[in-house]
Amino acid sequence: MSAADIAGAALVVVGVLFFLSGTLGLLRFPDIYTRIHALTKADNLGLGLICLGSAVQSGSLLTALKLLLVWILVLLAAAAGASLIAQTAHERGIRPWERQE
Amino acid sequence: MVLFDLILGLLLVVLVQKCLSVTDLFGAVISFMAFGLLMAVAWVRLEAPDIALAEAAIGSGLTGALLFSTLGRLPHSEARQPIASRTVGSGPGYWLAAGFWWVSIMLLSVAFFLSLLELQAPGLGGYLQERLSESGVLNPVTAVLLNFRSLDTVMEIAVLLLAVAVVWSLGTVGWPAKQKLSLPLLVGLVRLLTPVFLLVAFSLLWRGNHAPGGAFPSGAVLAAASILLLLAGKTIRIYPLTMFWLRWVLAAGLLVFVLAGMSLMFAGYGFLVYPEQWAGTMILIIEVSAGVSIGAMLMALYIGGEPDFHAG
Amino acid sequence: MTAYYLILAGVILAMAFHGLMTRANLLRKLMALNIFTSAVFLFLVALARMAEPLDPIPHAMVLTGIVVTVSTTAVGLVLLLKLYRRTGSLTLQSADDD
Amino acid sequence: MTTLYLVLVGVLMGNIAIGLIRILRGPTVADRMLAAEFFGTVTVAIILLLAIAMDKSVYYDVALVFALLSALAVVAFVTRGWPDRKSGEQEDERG
Repeated sequence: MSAADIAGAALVVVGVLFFLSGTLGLLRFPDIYTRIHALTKADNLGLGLICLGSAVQSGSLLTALKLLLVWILVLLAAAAGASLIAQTAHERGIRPWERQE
Repeated sequence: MVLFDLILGLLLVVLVQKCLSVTDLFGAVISFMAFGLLMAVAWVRLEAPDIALAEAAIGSGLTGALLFSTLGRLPHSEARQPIASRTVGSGPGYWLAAGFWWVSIMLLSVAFFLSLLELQAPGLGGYLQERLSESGVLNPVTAVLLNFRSLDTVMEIAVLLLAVAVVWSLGTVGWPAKQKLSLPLLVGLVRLLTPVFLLVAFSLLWRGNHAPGGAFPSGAVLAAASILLLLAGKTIRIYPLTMFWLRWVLAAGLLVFVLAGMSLMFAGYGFLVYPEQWAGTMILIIEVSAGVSIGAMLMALYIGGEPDFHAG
Repeated sequence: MTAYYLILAGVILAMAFHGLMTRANLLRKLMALNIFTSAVFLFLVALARMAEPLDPIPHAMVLTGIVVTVSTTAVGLVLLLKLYRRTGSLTLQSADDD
Repeated sequence: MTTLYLVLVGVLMGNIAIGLIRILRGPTVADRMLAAEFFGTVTVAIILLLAIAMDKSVYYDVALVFALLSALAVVAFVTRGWPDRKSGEQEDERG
């Protein structure tokens, strides 16, 4: 087991932790807008770390580039998707959550 | 690994259950799409990368777009209609029949499995490995699809073309016109993604002969790119040439395949029996035309009717 | 392990068949049909993995099957929309059946 | 090492199970779609981890196609699948 393997594994573990926190937000946050907020941050960072971890382990430049492309694509899709969902939700009159005393 | 299999199986079963019984149609469609995603994970687990690629393109993308577009054309009340209560029948006779089917299907699969244990079927993998060098390609699945059992693939493309013919015979739809969307972001996203789609489609096509990929996933990615363009409100401007050329592109896959087969027959080889030195080239030509054609056919199926350029 | 996937395919097949037969809504029936074919594919691919070495022929069969399924689904959806426009309903039951 | 990755894949599958709750509960259509989009991302992650665990680089391409097509479903939903405003979600529309 080389140093690259261990570093890669550590990155992947941290990435999975980010995914967990995103899911927690998806489950616990009160409305669509806060859920989008939690999910987009956690997802993208989590997947980025997993891609980075895989790239470190693969040790091949081509694979690393491919993984970078995967990450950028998911980043684009998730960011644009989240923004589109939020925008349309707002237009359709779903109100943001407010703390009710 | 066992834990992973257990969770995967459980999730699949729960999603099927939800898809078939959750009360609103929208929830059912979302569950169905999630089922497709997890099926792709199952294909990866079962070491079937070719199928995983196809499922990734179809299960998560095209079928979802098809279902959403259908849902969007139904009024909301229909999509929300409680369905669980509206089954075909109920009462003891119904449950007896349902129970009978359940038990018999389960028994059949168990019996089939037990008989397989007896047989210890070796499969044709070894035989295929031996003959792979004759096929002109290096990926065994492509070898089966386009050489050893290419007749099946001709039929598959014919079925797809037939489906387009059936859909067109049911009426015309206006060519989706430019839409007034207040989503400039969408246009930007699509503009950014289209070249990547084309690149991936091309690379899948090219790799088909030595690695998983090939005409079908490539065609699906092409279709996805054009559907994305349509959804973003961008009309693909091919107007003066349109119908004439569109028909030719749709038929190209089948035509090239059949022509290749016939010319081989006249050259004395037999229908789609490639001479060894030509096999690689012929497969490449067939694959490129089939890929483009499949993309066009899937797109035509999505539009859901013969395009009428005057109505759009 | 493969036995597990074979049985899983059996369970999903039975569930999908049940749905196909009992749901009145045609869109639901179409999804059930799709799940049904997925179960059959799962069965074939699990079988292919039992063989030693891995048998790629069922993989090719399943790829063909996926294409046919997509065509069927698309045609089904267009028919469903036609039916809906004509009758205002997504089921095949006539009003006096209910 | 492989065991570690398989455990992590198990954790990610657990994430999907939790996301499923959000899909089933809603309450709005947008929540469900968001959860479905999340499913797509997690699936990409799972396939990447399986690719390392099984030591097969082919699956990176599967992840790539997945990443591309996850955009399509969301765009189809936003432009076509979103139901009408009038009859929309009563549960969450306080207004």
